[in-house]
Amino acid sequence: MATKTQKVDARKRPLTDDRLREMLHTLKLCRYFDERMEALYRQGRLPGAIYSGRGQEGTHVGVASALRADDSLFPTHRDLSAQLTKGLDLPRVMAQFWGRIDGYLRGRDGNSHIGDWQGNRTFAVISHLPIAYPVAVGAALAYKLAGDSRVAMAICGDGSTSNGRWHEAINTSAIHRLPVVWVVNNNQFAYSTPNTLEFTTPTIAERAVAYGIPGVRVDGGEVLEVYEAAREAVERARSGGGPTLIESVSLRWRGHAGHDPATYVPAEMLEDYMANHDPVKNFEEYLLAEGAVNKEDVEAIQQRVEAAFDEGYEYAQASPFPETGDVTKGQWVEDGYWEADPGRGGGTEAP
Amino acid sequence: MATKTQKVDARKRPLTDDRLREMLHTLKLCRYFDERMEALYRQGRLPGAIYSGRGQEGTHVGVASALRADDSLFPTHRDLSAQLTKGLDLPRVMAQFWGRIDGYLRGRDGNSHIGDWQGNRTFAVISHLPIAYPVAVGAALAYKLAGDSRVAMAICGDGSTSNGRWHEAINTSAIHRLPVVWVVNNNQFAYSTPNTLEFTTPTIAERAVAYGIPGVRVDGGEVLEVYEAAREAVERARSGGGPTLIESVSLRWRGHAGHDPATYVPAEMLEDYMANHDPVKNFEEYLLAEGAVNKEDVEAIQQRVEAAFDEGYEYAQASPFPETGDVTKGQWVEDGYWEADPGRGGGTEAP
Amino acid sequence: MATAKVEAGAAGHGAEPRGKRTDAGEATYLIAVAEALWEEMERDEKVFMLGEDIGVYGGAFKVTEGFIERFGATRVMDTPIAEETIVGMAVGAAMEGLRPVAEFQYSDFMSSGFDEITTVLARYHYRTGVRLPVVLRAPSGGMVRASNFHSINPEPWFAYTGGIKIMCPAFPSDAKGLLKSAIRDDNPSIFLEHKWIYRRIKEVVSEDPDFLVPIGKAEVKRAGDDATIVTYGAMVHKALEAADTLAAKGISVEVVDLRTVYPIDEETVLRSIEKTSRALVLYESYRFLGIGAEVAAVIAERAFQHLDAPVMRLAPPNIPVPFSPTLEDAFLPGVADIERAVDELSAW
Amino acid sequence: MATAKVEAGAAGHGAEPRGKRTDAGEATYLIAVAEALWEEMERDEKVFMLGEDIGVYGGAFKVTEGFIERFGATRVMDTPIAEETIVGMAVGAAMEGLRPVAEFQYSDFMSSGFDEITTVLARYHYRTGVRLPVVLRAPSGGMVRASNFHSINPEPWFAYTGGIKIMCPAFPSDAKGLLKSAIRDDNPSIFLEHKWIYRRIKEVVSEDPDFLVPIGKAEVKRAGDDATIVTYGAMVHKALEAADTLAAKGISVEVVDLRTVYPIDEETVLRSIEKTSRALVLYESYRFLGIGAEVAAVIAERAFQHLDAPVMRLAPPNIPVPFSPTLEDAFLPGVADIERAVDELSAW
Ligand SMILES: Cc1ncc(C[n+]2csc(CCOP(=O)(O)OP(=O)(O)O)c2C)c(N)n1
Ligand SMILES: Cc1ncc(C[n+]2csc(CCOP(=O)(O)OP(=O)(O)O)c2C)c(N)n1
Ligand SMILES: [Mg+2]
Ligand SMILES: [Mg+2]
Repeated sequence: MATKTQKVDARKRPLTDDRLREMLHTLKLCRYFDERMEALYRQGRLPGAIYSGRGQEGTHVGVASALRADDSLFPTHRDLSAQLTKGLDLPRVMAQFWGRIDGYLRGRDGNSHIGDWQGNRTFAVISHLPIAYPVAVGAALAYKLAGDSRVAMAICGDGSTSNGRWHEAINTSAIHRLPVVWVVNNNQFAYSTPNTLEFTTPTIAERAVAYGIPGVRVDGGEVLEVYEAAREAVERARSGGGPTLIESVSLRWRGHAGHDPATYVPAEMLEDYMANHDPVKNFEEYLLAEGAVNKEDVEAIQQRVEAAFDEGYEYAQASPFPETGDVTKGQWVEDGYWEADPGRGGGTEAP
Repeated sequence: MATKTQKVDARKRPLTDDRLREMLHTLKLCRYFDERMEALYRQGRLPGAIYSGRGQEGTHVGVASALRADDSLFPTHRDLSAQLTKGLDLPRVMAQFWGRIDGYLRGRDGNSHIGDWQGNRTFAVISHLPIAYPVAVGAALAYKLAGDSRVAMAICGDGSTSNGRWHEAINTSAIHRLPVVWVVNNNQFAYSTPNTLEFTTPTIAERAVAYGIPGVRVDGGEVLEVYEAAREAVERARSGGGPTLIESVSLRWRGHAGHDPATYVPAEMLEDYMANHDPVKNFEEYLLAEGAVNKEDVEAIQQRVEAAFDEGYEYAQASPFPETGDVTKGQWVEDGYWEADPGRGGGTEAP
Repeated sequence: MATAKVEAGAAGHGAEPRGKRTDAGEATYLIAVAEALWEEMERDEKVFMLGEDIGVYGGAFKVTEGFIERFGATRVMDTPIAEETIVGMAVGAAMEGLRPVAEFQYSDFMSSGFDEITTVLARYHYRTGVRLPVVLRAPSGGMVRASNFHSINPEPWFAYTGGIKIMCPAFPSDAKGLLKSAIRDDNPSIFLEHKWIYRRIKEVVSEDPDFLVPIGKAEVKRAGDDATIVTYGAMVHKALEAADTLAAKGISVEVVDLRTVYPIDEETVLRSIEKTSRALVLYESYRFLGIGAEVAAVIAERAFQHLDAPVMRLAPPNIPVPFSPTLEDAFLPGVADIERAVDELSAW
Repeated sequence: MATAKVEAGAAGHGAEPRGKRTDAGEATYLIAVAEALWEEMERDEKVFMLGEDIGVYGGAFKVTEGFIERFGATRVMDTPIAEETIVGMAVGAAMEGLRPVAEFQYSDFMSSGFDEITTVLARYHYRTGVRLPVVLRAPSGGMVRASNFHSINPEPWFAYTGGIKIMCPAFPSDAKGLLKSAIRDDNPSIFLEHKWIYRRIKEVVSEDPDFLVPIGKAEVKRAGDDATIVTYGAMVHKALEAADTLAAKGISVEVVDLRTVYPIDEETVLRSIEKTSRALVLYESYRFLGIGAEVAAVIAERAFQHLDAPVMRLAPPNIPVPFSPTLEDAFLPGVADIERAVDELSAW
């Protein structure tokens, strides 16, 4: 089985112009959301933490675009852009950041620890890394047992590959040839820890050899290259070909979380990636050159994105906090909390 | 780095005849001990469980013979033969099986959950698999920090390779090029589970690629082949060359534990291994052919072994049970239990 | 305590087959558990099992013997030795509508899957409203000379965590009825099967396919007036044994079997204390923060005005379960210890 | 409860440097912890540290800022994200005579290293007599709007397990003195640093390189006659705050700070109850089987004849720590709740 890392030719299978434009819109939405939320965080106007995915949108949008609505996605704290691509609703996402009742998790969890299983089939992020990998194996097992064509996709970071769960999940999925796609968002740092202190191989993709599955390494700065690799992997999974490991390489432009200045990232490295591997800029330029969009389209997309953010912000601020009386509800299914509409009397004033 | 599985030429570096004869003695001791203990278990004369290592003595004796007295060994429940090779005292081992105060663990643990850290530098076996692998990383780290030439060696089974700790430990040791040798005793079954349900690669040795370390696969039926691979790996570790993964292939002749008839092992497979891959028989025949021993030597060795067992058995039966009053002692260092001689008033009658 | 034969059989499970009901319809605890699994697998095709060596081998204790022949390898799945992933798989399958029953070979190895249990399984419904009808089964407890890696009582770890219902039945009927309830429950549960009871205790067990025992309800296994022993699991049998001898001495002991240890049935416990005014909390989990610590705290808080004596506790120390028979016997509360404790209580 | 600024800074640790003592010699809890580590690293070259991002970055909370420059990368080791292996490495290094201090980025991730902690570290000395002078450090607790994956109180999991000493200091001096004692102790310990206290509480802390606080000893932080609040960690500060207002109402409250939660100092607790005859056990770990359950059980068993009221408990429910400020405030015991509870106690 070919497990050498292969360069994917994204041009081979071009998408319709509509899909390409939608992809550009998603990329710009994720970028703008990330920038504005950081600004609000710096102003002390955003509670909790933020984990910027800036510079990695090519990975997130590329892999998630290859999924069907009924496929499942198991992301990490870093992968909000992938969840937005999968279809999460911006206003409800923002309501979650502000701890409001209209957030997907009714204020019970915050920031990018979000998910919309009932709707968009995304797993509500758990901090512990990469704890969703084994869960994705179970979802894939359910698809196989049901004999349907759904696929599970899980994402984790480069640092998470040194955790035992990463090995267990991939190994188990390979043994049973389950319909799952394993994505590693190699943004070259785990908090402050560089790849060289996480693993010894030149690439993560080549570790697929240890599981007898295909491994692909792609440039996270090129969304179509990522998409094409993901599409192939998803197709393989759907058709009973088993799991694939995809390593998508980028750089984490910002700190690990909002508080982290990330002085440990070499300045030249950062400059190079921002200048030459910006997935949003690269894709926009590509579409302009291909004539798939013109300057006006891009302008319109940008305006649509900014309007959506402002609307989401207003929605979040107007959404009430959860009612304190509900705090213990929802522990057991039988208390009915999650079946009924929650109380909306919590007010909008932070205590 | 050469990570392909390589056939080791055992003849390259022959040992002195004395070492060879000692090796034969150890092999025969381990085999005889295993057979006699099973017989006692079947007669209901042995408390607790037994985990037979029969058929795998080539692996156990081969790898442990490559260690110095001050090197450390981290075995599993299956690897008592490796601990005996490292130097454990048969009578005290048997006292442990019968729960007596003169066992290495003063009756606090039983059967092959044994170890003699203070003396022979072997880790007291813990059931959870492969939980000693990460501990071996720590010992190797200590050797590196101390700048001395000691080496840690850990053993686990084929099934244990599917556990996350296996991956974490090897990966971490590779990142820091620690002086450790990773041995996998591939006896082709994990309890009733065959290799095909544990991993997907043709061999375990080739998974070393994922850690950028050498991987070697040897025939556990040929003790000198195993020894030579282990010797090379130990030398590499001592000289700063980092970890090596050794897969030694044999078959578990008996059930997982004393109670298990192992009907799931194909009869032909078992016959083939017992006939053609018996490490004790093969080595004896080799030494006879080489003229390193003659029939009388072999007879003498066998008598020495049987006498040692009987002596150990008597010693164990004569050793008292721990005193009930000591049950809570030894929880904290300051209670002094482990510094003083334990009470010997527990009697030899099982309650 | 355990006999010499049992010592030899300590980890000597699995040699003998599971066995059958007697002609009188009596089933061992082991058979009762197997019947619950079999009936629920028959009733609902969404129920499936996964674990180590549960298929071809039939499980370390032979609970699932014969299941793979009837239900096939996809519904009786042999997994690698990867507990974190076994639990994760159960969660993921449950998220997609299946009802997984995962077996741990011993409850000792639940610590190897601890993070997926406590971080994912226990919290996901509260956080998201997604239902996780997962059952984690495991043989637990000591008294079989199996030493500290095969004798643990893990229930307090998970009771503290919250979010998972935990059952520790002492009788075959409770085992069957509670396990069937757990499989039908939409919440996660941990079902601990005491390995000392497996082949020792038998009774006539209902064959009604809808025979259920309610989760979260304790039961008075023996009525009495002078003192209450609140206990669960194998210790229930020690308590009943002690109650007999104490009765001979004229002390009438009530034995309350919690059956479910999280959440606990405070009302049944309190009703008994109100009657007897004396409480001994007996448990095999460790003394410090074992299940009985919570029970004692609840009694102290809610039955204060009814108590004529301190709430006493009898449980093993927080140390590894020792192997040597002399040590394990000293470690575990025995019938004589229970009688002594009740005598002390009665002296107040 | 926490202020808006703190909310923004919830996981907003690490931005600011650790800081310095004031000219008056006051040190924050954070500085006190760092001083303890620094002094012990200076004193004994066998002491070394390992953990995620503790080197170049100086740790998620900047506790080890500047250490790698002074002690080098071999004694301040950045590890992969592999908690089982971090603990295993600490054990192996300790077996070879080193004195490892391992940092968990948050105590929440101790569940990811649970098996090596509870199966190896906690049991090895009892089984073999081999000393394991290992310290596991971790920032723990809530009140900082960090949600359920960054707010856990794991101490009951490990207290139940036994074999490991567990400290949860509330003040800078106790933090420094206990951590130095833990590093010098030949037994394993878990040292939990409450992240709400880190930068909030400062006091003058001894600079004596041999300043030690004894492990296993509680301390009366405020003397009183009418009722005793037994507590630890961040709740000590809530209790002291409540004690002030209650004093104004004429109720004199004694506050006992356990400081070490395993083993616990029963004598100091009992001495206080004998004086006040009323006990409120206040704790941030979950109500069911949190540390306070054991404390309440001990009081009920050993101080029965001194009690004029039931042993009351005040603690959060056993659910994931919720993110939304309204929910987290409702979840945690607040000063008002404490006052109400003491009023109730006094009414008896
Ligand atoms: C088991 C576990 N240990 C520690 C942490 C703390 N932590 C949060 S993110 C992070 C770095 C993750 O790096 P990587 O996997 O590369 O993902 P990235 O954040 O770079 O996307 C760490 C150590 C965690 N979340 N889980
Ligand atoms: C974490 C863990 N899970 C389950 C078990 C139960 N168990 C004991 S031995 C064994 C099989 C081990 O197979 P392998 O690793 O190949 O070693 P072998 O016994 O064949 O030498 C299992 C599943 C265990 N010891 N540890
Ligand atoms: Mg990363
Ligand atoms: Mg094996």
